[in-house]
Amino acid sequence: MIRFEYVTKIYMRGARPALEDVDVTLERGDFAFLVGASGSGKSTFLKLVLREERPTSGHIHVAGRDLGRLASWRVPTLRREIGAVFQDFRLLPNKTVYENVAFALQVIGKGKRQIENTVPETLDLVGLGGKEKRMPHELSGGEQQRVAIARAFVNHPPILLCDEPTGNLDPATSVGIMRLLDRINRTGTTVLMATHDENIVDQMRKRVIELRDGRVVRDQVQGVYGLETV
Amino acid sequence: MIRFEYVTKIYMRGARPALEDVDVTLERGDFAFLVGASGSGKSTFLKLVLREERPTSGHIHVAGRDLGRLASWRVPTLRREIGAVFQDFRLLPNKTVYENVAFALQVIGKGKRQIENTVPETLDLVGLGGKEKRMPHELSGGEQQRVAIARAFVNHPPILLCDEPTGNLDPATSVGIMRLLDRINRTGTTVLMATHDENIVDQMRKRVIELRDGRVVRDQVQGVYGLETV
Amino acid sequence: MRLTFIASEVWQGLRRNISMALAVVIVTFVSLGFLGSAALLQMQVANLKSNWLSKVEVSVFLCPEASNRANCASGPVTTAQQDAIQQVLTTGAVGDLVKQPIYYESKEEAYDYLVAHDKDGYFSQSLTADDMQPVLRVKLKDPEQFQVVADATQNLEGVDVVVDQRDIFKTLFLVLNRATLIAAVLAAVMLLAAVMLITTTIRLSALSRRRETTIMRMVGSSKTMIQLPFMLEGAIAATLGAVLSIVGLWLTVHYLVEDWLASQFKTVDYISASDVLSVAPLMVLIAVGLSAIASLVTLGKYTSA
Amino acid sequence: MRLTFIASEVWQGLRRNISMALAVVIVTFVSLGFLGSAALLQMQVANLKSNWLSKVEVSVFLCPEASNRANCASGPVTTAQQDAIQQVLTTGAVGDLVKQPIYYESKEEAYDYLVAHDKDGYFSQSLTADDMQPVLRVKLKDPEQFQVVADATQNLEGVDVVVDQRDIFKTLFLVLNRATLIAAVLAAVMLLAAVMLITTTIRLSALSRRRETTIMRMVGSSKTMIQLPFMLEGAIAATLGAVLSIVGLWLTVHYLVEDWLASQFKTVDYISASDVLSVAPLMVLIAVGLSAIASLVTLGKYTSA
Ligand SMILES: Nc1ncnc2c1ncn2[C@@H]1O[C@H](COP(=O)(O)OP(=O)(O)OP(=O)(O)O)[C@@H](O)[C@H]1O
Ligand SMILES: Nc1ncnc2c1ncn2[C@@H]1O[C@H](COP(=O)(O)OP(=O)(O)OP(=O)(O)O)[C@@H](O)[C@H]1O
Ligand SMILES: [Mg+2]
Ligand SMILES: [Mg+2]
Repeated sequence: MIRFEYVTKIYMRGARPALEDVDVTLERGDFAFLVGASGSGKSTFLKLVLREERPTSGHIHVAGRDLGRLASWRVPTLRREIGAVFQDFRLLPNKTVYENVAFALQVIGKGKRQIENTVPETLDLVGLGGKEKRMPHELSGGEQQRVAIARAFVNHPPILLCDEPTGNLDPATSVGIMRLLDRINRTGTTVLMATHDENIVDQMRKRVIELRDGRVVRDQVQGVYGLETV
Repeated sequence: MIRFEYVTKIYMRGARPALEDVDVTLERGDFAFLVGASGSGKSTFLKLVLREERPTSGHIHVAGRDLGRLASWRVPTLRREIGAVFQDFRLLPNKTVYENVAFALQVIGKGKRQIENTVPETLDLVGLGGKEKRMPHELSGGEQQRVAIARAFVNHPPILLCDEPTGNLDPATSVGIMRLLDRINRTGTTVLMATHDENIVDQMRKRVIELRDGRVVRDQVQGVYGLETV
Repeated sequence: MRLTFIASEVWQGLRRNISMALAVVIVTFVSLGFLGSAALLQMQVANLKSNWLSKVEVSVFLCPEASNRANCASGPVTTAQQDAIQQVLTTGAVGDLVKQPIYYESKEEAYDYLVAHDKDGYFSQSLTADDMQPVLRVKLKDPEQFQVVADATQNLEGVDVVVDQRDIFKTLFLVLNRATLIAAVLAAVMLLAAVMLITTTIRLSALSRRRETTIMRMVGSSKTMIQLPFMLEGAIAATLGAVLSIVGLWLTVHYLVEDWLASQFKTVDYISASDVLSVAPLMVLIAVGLSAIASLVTLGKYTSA
Repeated sequence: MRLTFIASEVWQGLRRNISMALAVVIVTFVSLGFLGSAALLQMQVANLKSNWLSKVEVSVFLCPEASNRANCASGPVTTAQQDAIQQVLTTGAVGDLVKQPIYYESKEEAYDYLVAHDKDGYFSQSLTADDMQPVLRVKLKDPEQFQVVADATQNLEGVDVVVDQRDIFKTLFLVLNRATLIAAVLAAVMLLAAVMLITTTIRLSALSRRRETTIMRMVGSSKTMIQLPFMLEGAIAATLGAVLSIVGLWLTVHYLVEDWLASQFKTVDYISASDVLSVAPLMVLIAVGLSAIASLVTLGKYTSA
């Protein structure tokens, strides 16, 4: 589903690489954590998958596409295969929950009928059934993040990327979000989540890819957060 | 140093109060954690101290001032008594480390001489001696947060407010930041820190004020994060 | 679905930056107003030129009965002299320049004309036909060639003086041409301002909706879908400005030129309100073109994938 | 320290929004250009009025030797008639309106004037002094009172016709007044655009430096310190526009009016480049005022404590 072949990313000439010789494969239906200290390259990894950035060297394959050969006008079709969730929820403050989720379908030109079917279904999935008409500021942080996940998932993309989705949430709320991501993963969606929340990583016991200074220093099935530090 | 007397804050008429009947006192030199779920009112508490928001009812005294009676043109003098640190570091990306810290003194009209004395001293204190000329993007997240703390503390305010200062940092880096805050607290500065990082709260064993739905449900000397949840 | 969605985005964008959008409308209004004025002034100049220059004639005044001029020292013009002058004007290089036939105005005709046009009768009561001069009225195929005709006839026997009315129009044309130039320069300056304004409006709009565009990029919205609303905003504001300036010019020409000027100075052919309509499409085109350029310059940077 | 700091903030702000700042410069340039033009046109009209109206005279043409006019059926004016006319013009209500003394131009003087000004000699060679009319040239204290003088003298014995040159200026004044009006309206519209633009520039600048202002508020910077750079940016751009339009007007007046127009039509008093300098301070004041208003309207919202 996602394959990095010896990928190196250098943002500025002469600077230390943000990613160096990264060689990682995620299969369809995988659930993996991307951990590492601040600046270790987690966000850079996700940006390369989304083709927001392009690698300095190496090859990246996502959802059967070679990103190096993907014409830039084809990038939108790539992004429709990927849902993305961020630490700041990035909801539109003047749109209701329903409209926020529907927005993601409207802007890729989906029909009215399809939107009316899919959106309530997805809101039910993330546990927001009945709160369609709330505005974002009327929701708790956890609920806002659920809206963001619903928006990322409403198009049923095969890949879901999460960049520290629980960074702004308290521990109890975070656990709820992780349960939701786990449920989405069980529908066959590949989930890749960058985080430095050790409790969550330790609890979930999923695959852990650890970056340090842009290099993969650990790739462990059913890992915990701080193995090497401890 | 900070005294809340039955303070209630309601953002919008009819909405649930963000803070309700909060009655808390912090003495000079205190170190307290403000914990609670997302939306429990931690940031609102800090905004009231900074007089970014005004209480719906109740009285607030900060650094010997009654905020209810403080004329709005006197607010700057209040803010010079308070340093503030946020989750996103809020550095100026086109200024060096030195310039970022000096900026805080320039804009309150301090003289060149004083700036040249104080800034390097403060940078040494936060452990950034020798990195004065780096740009923010050349620093790790932990180092950026140190710059933000240096900027908040360069004027030696008697109060330091921190709103989730370790929210974007990995556990190891977070510990470093906490050590720094502890050191600052030992110089006699009152430190109030909102957070939902349980590990840190548990490790520090300082005073813990827990909010739930805007009410203080716990105020404990040498507390831990999740007492009531566990 | 898509259309209503884009329309609502455009509407929101315009409302959010209303003062900016109004500034664009006003500035395109004024700049295209100048441009249109310059075009219309040039049309008016062309009108006047074709109008007056075709009427312009070279008048060869022949010697009258009694004259103390040096040219006419030998007395009034004789038939032989007159034939010789006619000969020069009808044959050879000069003949080719001149529209045939040449009109001969006798002194009696000149006197009749004077009597008819001198309402107060100051002159006609004290002058007789014999005080008048016979004149050859020469029309030219190319009115600019006056000098050739003048040189050829000036020194012939029996010619008093050669006069060309074209001179009196020179100043007028000069003034009109300068007005056109000033309008054109102002138009250029204002168009520059318009481009910069549209650019900034689009940029502002893009900045104030960064959150939307970021989400759109992330969920795989096409470039067109992302950029179209901004481009439309700029184009709508610019077109509105163009329409306003067309209306303004139309009103000006209709009331100021057609109604008022034309009633004051009747002898001239004026531009009409329909001339405004003939430049209108061009003005709208320029407005849309400007906003398209501004969009291209701006949007790449602010909403790129 | 503070000054250099504020200066550097202003400079950065201007550089960051360069296209916007340029738009402000251009739009204030054009709008104040119109305003200045309107003021100067009005000054020119006042000039012309005081200039020409003071020269305007009512000419009372008296009956000549031979005339077939009804008024002069009784032959040329007699001394007694002439005295009676003078009497009317020097005493009573009419006498109060008239500047004394009244200038009497005899038919010989009229003939001399004709000879001196008729270069081609068409008329002077065929007319004699007896063909000319004696004229009373009456200057008025208030040129608008022409009708009273005309009514009082029109039907007196020995008066042929009463003529007033003022009529021929009417059209000219009408045109000049309309030009002033158009310039003023355009100035108003453009000033509106200028205010909106300065508002938007300041807003854009405040938005693009939100991070700075947030930090400034947090560390306890005073309101003045926070807002001054933005206000200065607007004021500087507006002032630059004002200076440009002053320079533009000065050049226009200097080269177009003083050098060219004055050489073409010499008889008139024109506004001079120094008149531009007399409106200049007002224009700068307006520019600064506009930007101050725009600042007040905008900054409260975007940088409030
Ligand atoms: N747009 C950019 N331009 C230049 N350098 C960049 C850019 N984005 C990231 N970097 C650098 O690349 C390195 C990796 O950054 P990245 O954001 O991937 O780290 P991260 O693991 O996501 O950190 P965090 O936990 O703080 O989010 C850092 O040194 C950072 O300074
Ligand atoms: N500016 C505002 N306008 C309206 N409501 C607000 C505003 N700011 C906060 N609130 C509401 O007040 C309540 C408390 O918010 P606050 O930001 O203080 O919580 P918090 O404890 O800081 O949460 P988090 O951990 O997510 O930062 C929430 O319900 C929030 O929706
Ligand atoms: Mg990151
Ligand atoms: Mg908060």
